[in-house]
Amino acid sequence: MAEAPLLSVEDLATWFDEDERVVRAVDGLSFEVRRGETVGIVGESGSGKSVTSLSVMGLVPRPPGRIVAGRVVFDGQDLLQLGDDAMRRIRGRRIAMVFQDPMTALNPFLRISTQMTEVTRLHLGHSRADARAHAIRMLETVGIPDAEGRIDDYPHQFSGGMRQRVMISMALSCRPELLIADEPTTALDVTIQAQILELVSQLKADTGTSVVLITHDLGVVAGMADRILVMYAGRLFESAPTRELFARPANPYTRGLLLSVPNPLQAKGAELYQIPGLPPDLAETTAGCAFAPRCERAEAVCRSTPPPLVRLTAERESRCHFASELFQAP
Amino acid sequence: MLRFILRRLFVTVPMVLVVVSLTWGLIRLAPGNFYTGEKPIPPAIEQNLRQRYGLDRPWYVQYGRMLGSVAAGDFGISLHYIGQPVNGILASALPVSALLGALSYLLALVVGVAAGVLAALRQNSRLDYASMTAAMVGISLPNFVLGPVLVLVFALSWYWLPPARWNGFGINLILPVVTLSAVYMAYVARLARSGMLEVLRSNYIRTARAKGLPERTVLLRHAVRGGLLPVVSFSGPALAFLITGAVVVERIFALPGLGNYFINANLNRDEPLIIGIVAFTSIAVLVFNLLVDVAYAFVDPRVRY
Amino acid sequence: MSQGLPTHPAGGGARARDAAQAGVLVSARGLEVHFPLGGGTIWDRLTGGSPVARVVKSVDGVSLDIRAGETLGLVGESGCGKTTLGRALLRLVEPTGGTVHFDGIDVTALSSADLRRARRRMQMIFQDPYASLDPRMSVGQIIAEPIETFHLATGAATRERIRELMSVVGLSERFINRYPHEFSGGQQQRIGIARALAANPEFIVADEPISALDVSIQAQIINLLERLQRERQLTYLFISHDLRAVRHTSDRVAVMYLGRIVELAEATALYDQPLMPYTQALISAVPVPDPVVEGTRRRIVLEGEVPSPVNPPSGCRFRTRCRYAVGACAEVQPALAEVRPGHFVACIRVSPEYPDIERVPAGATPGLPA
Amino acid sequence: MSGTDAPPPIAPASDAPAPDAPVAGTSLWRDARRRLLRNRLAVFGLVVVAIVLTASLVGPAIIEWTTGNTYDSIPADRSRIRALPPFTGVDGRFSWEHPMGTDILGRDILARVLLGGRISLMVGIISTVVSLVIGVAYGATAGYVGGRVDEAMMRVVDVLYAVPYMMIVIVLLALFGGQSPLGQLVLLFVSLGAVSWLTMARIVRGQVLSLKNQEFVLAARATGVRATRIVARHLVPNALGPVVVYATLTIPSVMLLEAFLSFLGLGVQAPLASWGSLAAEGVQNMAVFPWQLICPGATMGITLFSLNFIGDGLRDALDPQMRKS
Amino acid sequence: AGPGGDGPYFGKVAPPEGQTLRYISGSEPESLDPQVATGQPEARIILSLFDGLTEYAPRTGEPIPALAERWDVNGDSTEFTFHLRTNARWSDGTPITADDIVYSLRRGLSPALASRNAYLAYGIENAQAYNEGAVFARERATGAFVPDPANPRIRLTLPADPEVRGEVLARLPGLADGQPDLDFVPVQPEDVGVVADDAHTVRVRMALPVPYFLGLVAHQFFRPVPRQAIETWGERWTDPAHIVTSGAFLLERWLPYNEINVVRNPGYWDEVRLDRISFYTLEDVTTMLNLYKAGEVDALYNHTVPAAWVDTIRPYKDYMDAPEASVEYLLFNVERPPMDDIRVRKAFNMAVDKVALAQYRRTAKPLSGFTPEGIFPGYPQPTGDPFDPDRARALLAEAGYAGRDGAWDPSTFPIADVALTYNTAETNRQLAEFVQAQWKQNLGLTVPLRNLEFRTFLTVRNDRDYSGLARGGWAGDYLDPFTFLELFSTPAGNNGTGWFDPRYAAMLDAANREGDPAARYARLADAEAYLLDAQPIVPLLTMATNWVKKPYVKGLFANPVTMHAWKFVYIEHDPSNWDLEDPTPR
Ligand SMILES: Nc1ncnc2c1ncn2[C@@H]1O[C@H](COP(=O)(O)OP(=O)(O)OP(=O)(O)O)[C@@H](O)[C@H]1O
Ligand SMILES: Nc1ncnc2c1ncn2[C@@H]1O[C@H](COP(=O)(O)OP(=O)(O)OP(=O)(O)O)[C@@H](O)[C@H]1O
Ligand SMILES: [Mg+2]
Ligand SMILES: [Mg+2]
Repeated sequence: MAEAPLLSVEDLATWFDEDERVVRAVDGLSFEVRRGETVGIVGESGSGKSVTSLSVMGLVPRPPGRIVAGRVVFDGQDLLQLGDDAMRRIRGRRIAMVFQDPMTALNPFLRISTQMTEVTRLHLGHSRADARAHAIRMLETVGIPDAEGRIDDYPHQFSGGMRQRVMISMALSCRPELLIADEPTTALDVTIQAQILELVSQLKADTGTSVVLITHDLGVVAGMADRILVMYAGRLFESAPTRELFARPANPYTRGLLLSVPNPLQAKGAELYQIPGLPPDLAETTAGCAFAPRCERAEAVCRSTPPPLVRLTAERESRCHFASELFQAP
Repeated sequence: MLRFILRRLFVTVPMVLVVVSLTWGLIRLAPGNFYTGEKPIPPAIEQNLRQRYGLDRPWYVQYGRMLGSVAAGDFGISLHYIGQPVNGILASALPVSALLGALSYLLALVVGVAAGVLAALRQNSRLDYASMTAAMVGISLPNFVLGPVLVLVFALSWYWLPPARWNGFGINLILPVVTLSAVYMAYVARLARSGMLEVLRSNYIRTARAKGLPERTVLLRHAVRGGLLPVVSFSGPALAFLITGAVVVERIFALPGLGNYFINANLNRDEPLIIGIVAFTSIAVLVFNLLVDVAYAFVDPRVRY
Repeated sequence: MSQGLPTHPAGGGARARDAAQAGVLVSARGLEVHFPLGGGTIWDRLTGGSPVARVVKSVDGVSLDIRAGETLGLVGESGCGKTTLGRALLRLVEPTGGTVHFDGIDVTALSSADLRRARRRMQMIFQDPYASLDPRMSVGQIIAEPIETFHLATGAATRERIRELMSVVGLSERFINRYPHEFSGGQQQRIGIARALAANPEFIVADEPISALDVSIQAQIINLLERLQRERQLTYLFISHDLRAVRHTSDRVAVMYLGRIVELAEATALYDQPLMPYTQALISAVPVPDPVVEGTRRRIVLEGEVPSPVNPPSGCRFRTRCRYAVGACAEVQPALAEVRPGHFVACIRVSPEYPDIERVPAGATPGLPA
Repeated sequence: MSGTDAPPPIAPASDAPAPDAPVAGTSLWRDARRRLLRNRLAVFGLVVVAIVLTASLVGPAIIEWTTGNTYDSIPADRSRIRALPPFTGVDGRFSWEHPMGTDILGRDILARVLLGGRISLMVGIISTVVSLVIGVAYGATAGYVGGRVDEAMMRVVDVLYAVPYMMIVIVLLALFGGQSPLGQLVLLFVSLGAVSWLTMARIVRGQVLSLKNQEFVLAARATGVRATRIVARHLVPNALGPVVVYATLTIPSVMLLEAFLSFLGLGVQAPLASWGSLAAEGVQNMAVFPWQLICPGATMGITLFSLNFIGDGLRDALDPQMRKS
Repeated sequence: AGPGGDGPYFGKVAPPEGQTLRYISGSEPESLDPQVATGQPEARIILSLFDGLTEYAPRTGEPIPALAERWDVNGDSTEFTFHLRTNARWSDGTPITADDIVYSLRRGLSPALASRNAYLAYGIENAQAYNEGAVFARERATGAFVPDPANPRIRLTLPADPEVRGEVLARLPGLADGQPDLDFVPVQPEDVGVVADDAHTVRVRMALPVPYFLGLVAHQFFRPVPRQAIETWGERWTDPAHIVTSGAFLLERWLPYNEINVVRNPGYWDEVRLDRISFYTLEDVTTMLNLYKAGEVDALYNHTVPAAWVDTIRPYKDYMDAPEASVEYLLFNVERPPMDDIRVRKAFNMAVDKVALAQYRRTAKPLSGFTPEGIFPGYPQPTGDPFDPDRARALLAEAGYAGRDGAWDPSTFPIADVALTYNTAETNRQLAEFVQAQWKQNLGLTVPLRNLEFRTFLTVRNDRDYSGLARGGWAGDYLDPFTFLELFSTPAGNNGTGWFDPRYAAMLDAANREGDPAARYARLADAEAYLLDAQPIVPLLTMATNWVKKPYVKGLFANPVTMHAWKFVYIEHDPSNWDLEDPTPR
């Protein structure tokens, strides 16, 4: 705990205004990312993972979105208090982001070269030629064959895997201190996914960048993350070092998630474990635990009182009335 | 691409022939003749006229001659403007229409795009509402009303601008160009706004912002191309119409453009002139649409023909 | 034709199933689907634009039997032709070659009217549940559509049937007037399933029914599909690239690569002992939600990109990314051969002339531990 | 809920998960109506159009009953055959008799504008319907069938665009221009519909082309739905948004086209008038009797403005995805 | 007075620099070939470029000497001798001689040119025959031409087509049997009755007496054209680069639908005061007035001030108003019931208050005869029936449209069988609306109106394809009542009403043979009265010239033909002279 964390999100709340309601996409979220660390954020669709990362980047679309509370402290500075210009100097330079969908995240109208070089020319002051050379080098690093020949292609001439690699190389081209990768492999198939993940860990090893890896695939974080945050309904439900989380989930939701992954050793036809019910509507505020309606462990208290975030060990927290109990149980 | 262009140009040929033939048939069916006048002319003179212009020949001879003239690109001599070659008339009217149309289009583009983009950037702001209301008014206000109102104000009350007439490139063009482009300005503004809104919401704009690019770069380099694609596709029909269909404005401002000729040619049953203008406009329409498609392919690298 | 009864496209159930084909419901032979990429016209040849017409060989000579009542899993990389194959079996894309027999009837030869009637017996569940639902139709209308199309019920009976189907797939009938976008992905997929079931089909192509869904919902859909199969003796072609899910649902599994089937076996055999190098890589690449295994296991990371189906490599199509490739792989087009009973592989290195490729130790499936 | 940045108060505890409220609507159209009525601008537009419509239906009768003026009554008194400004009597003093003034023949402009409204609205609506029916059917067929059929059908549209419309109307009039008012009216709608569907067909075709490759269309085919039904139930409803907006844009151009057609002898016959012809006449005399332009022009402008609001509202309303909450 | 101020002038008053006139001449001219162009817009420009034997007097439109210094007319108006001035030259320097006159008339009448105005010269001996491609009959035996039985002074002409000719011959007494002995000789240009007696004397022989011929020769059709240019350039001889002219001005520039510039001809024999005229060719009346008000043009052509504007403009000194040789009337289709009944026709005529109509039109005078009122001094113009609604109703009742009480009952009238057809134009529409209102007020009948595009309308009217009434208007070709009365002198069909009475034609013929002008006028008036009594028309209005000019434009008058001899026009730069009487002679 000696070193101050690179990023610390405190009590973040990001809401979206819809017609007559407010969607609380992120609601009181706190976490830290240390230098050189990889933090995985998991949680089902709509749990607020992407909004969290957008909040950190200052890219929440507004309207309808607005950050109503909290602090995002990056290297000692509260990003939420920063002016537009100051924020712009951090974005892309010190914090870079890789977006969920490589098919749409690149501008289809501009050449790869244009999109790659504009970052370094802006942040590193590269000349046109330097920027181009740098971009080619970066593309080679991420394993684009014949980078020099293909840099002037348009995104649609690249396959999904290649586009995602372009995104990654673009994000890394200014050697950011923090890389936020929002579901970098969801749109790709397994063999390509394996390539990309390999690439990220390699780059991380080379540059010492901290990584926030957002996904809903538990398998992906298992091999990549040092620590995992589990989100549900805009809140942190559990946080633990990777191995511990898989070995001993201390939250019913985490348990459900882990269990519902098909087990290849099970005989065909054996019913899979399924979390009953549906994800919550974030515009409806419940008095108790957001997961209570779907939770097998739920009791009356869960429906009436919001569960506290229970600190279990120095490294572990869980938001559940029965966190300690679950933690003790095998 | 080249193949596409050539094929499209190739289709023009049969199309123009069909259009021209239909038009020719219609002119035959229409009552009256180019020489019909308030006082009926004596039959002998009518006979002389018919002979002189070959109207006494069998229809297929006349039709063949017309097709031949179209194929040769020489539309013959006007019947109403006695002795004047249609090609000469086209050559004199076309620059006027082209200049008028091009300027109007340019104005519509510049103002419309600016208004639309600004409105999109400041969605739901007062600027947005104001420009979109203006656009609605522009769409609801016919140009035969707008033109005279502008004249009344700028030419007859304040004596700032000449009320009408062609004088080459100059201040005479200001009022007609504004009148002609008003509706297009309005359309372009609406298209630009919705296109930009869509693009500004897209993921790649978010990426651009995530790179820390200044807002101006995001807008001008990343957003404008995609956001203005609807404007590009609108340009084909718009340009074609601006150049060939500006009749009302040409009349109000007494401009010697193609539209004026066309209306009168119809009323005068001036067959060679009608055929000439129709052939020309149908080619123009096809070519403009083609140009727009090509432009589209230039803006959007994904488009392949 | 009486309503509500299953009808056979060729005019009743009189046509006995061919004894030799006993148990085979769908059978494809040499199925090909090539999509033209434009070009190849006279003009092209004149200008030398491209010497031959360019086509995407999405499915290129696939022969396959699906037994009545089984689930055949179909896996493979994105773009290898799984969807196209599934659609070609239902003749939703016109095959450019080969035949498909459904219950003894040559589907590829049916007239369009007969084909429409035959569709009652074979239905499809789509990859993207949202895109496959008409955004301007309510759930009730969507589910009613096949019922009305095949006159399976009228008036109040239709409504009754819709309610029943909705409850079968676990949708509250209160939702009957809602529009697709008001549902979560899992619910949308249930609507798609209800629609497929509405016609009382015998065969369903489930095209990645879970890929677009959330982990917690995937399990629900898999359970639903399995339950329906048990209750209604359905036959599935289960397409997915999620090998874990396929392992769970399928009796047999076919692996596709670039338009061809490269391996086909009982699920257990395939996962335990993948023979084809590609299958091995695929299985090894599946991330495991277990940091211990993930930390230690040997993952076969393939080099390079999937080649384009427009210009597939000669010989074995996988050879460009295969670490066992030898010279002969570029020349011979490996046929699907029965290497072990019920285990078919298209790879010359697995066949007897060549030494066996590195064998995966039995019992230690690299990618899919418990 | 409060619009401030402060978090709203947490709702009281409730054990049961929020029940899904059953939805009342059952069809796209019924839903659309409900949604349309929630759109303030569209409702404003509807109200204005309703007022204008009612006024043009009953207004002329009321005017005749109260003042004796009709749209074609030229005063018998020679001194009254002249243009009076709004609210002015012959003596030049304030008078209620002609709220919009008179034209040069001494006719009441209000009565003429209201009667013109009947014609213009009818022309606008009927020919828009014609263009919708033909344009949508044609465009949808071309787009869905595709290939050579599409190519050919679209070339037909191109040809019709290019053939001089004026000649077509002149010939139509010559061939069928009987004198029966009903026949004239039919001919008018045929002539207006004949052009207005062209652009509509293009728009619909474009929409259908992009829609027909969507999965839900494939899904319908997989279900075994007939092509006609796919077009009617799946493609057309999904193309409605742009169609509706374009249709509202068609109305002004059709009204103006009608004014042009009356120049050729088609359209309403004097002394009847339409907004288009009234405005065209007003323009000529704008410098001397501005009210002759302003009154019909403003009525027409406000109506078209409102129609645009309705159009935009309808587009949103016809899209279930726009529905919030 | 400043722009838009309340001075005595309308709009901006700023004389152009120097002697330049900017004049709006109407539609784009069809042609600048005097013999081919038919309309007034063309005529106005042609008048500046080509001199006639006579010219229109600036104030009255009467013929004054031009190329012809003087002329002689024989007693019965069958021979006109013109004595040409010797100092007139073409713009290329060649003198204008009698041969040019002869050439031009022959050209104008040649079938190949197919001039639509050729009929104007039909009074000249053999002119019509030549124009129609007819033949003379010559006795083979004697070589003598067969004279016209109706007019033995001239030769008989027959149609060229043998079949038609046979029919005509069969009807001619005394010739039917002699046919085999006849040769048929085509009429040659030389046969046309125009002879050059010497280089400067032209004699024109008429087939019949044509007392109005002098008024006619100022018409553009009779203005000589340059043989040298026409033979070199053919159809394109009127291009600015090729054209050779004879008038006070030279063609400088021709920008279609925009303007035509003419500049002073330095070689012209007479004094010319303007340096240049810009004829602006445009059609939209509002645009013209806008240009005028903004001071961009100096004068407009006739009928350019719409009724609505008249009250506003009339108080200004710009307004030019005078009766014009032009009438508006309605035609009955007398072939279709109920208009085949003269009582019905008379009733419809009597039920229109033409005074009120003229008052609303503001620029016109009520018309009760058919020839324009106040144009022909000394013409004893007859008047038709006066406005009398009671009598009109009685007539209708008499015609059988009566209720049980014997009084007029509108419901018995077959109103569905009548309509008032007119060609689209703002003024026509208002006129139709007004007349309709009159019938409604006075007869209780609402006659439907029907407007048609110009050429469709003309076809419908000429083919008598209408029921009830159609609009008509006629501007005289020359200043003589005959140009109006002649309209109904041709056999059924051509005049649009279907009414034709040989007696009427004979009356006109007889009038024209009358040597004494006063007696001739009296006979013409008798014919007119006869026409009015038959009531194939409803006379409505005598038109007024109705245009505007700036005060600094002098020498431009509201003459009854609205034809201006441009050489008299000039710009007065001294404002103090603006309001003074125009010093231009005659
Ligand atoms: N622009 C927006 N407007 C309104 N609501 C939004 C917007 N963006 C996100 N939300 C809402 O915020 C909530 C959280 O969304 P978020 O995208 O963060 O989820 P996620 O965890 O990233 O899910 P996924 O795994 O599907 O990407 C969702 O309920 C979503 O509806
Ligand atoms: N209509 C079409 N026209 C042209 N090419 C097509 C068409 N449909 C599919 N393809 C091509 O055929 C190949 C196989 O596509 P298919 O959709 O069958 O793959 P898939 O295995 O289902 O992929 P995914 O896992 O992404 O769904 C791809 O290269 C695709 O681009
Ligand atoms: Mg996300
Ligand atoms: Mg697929």
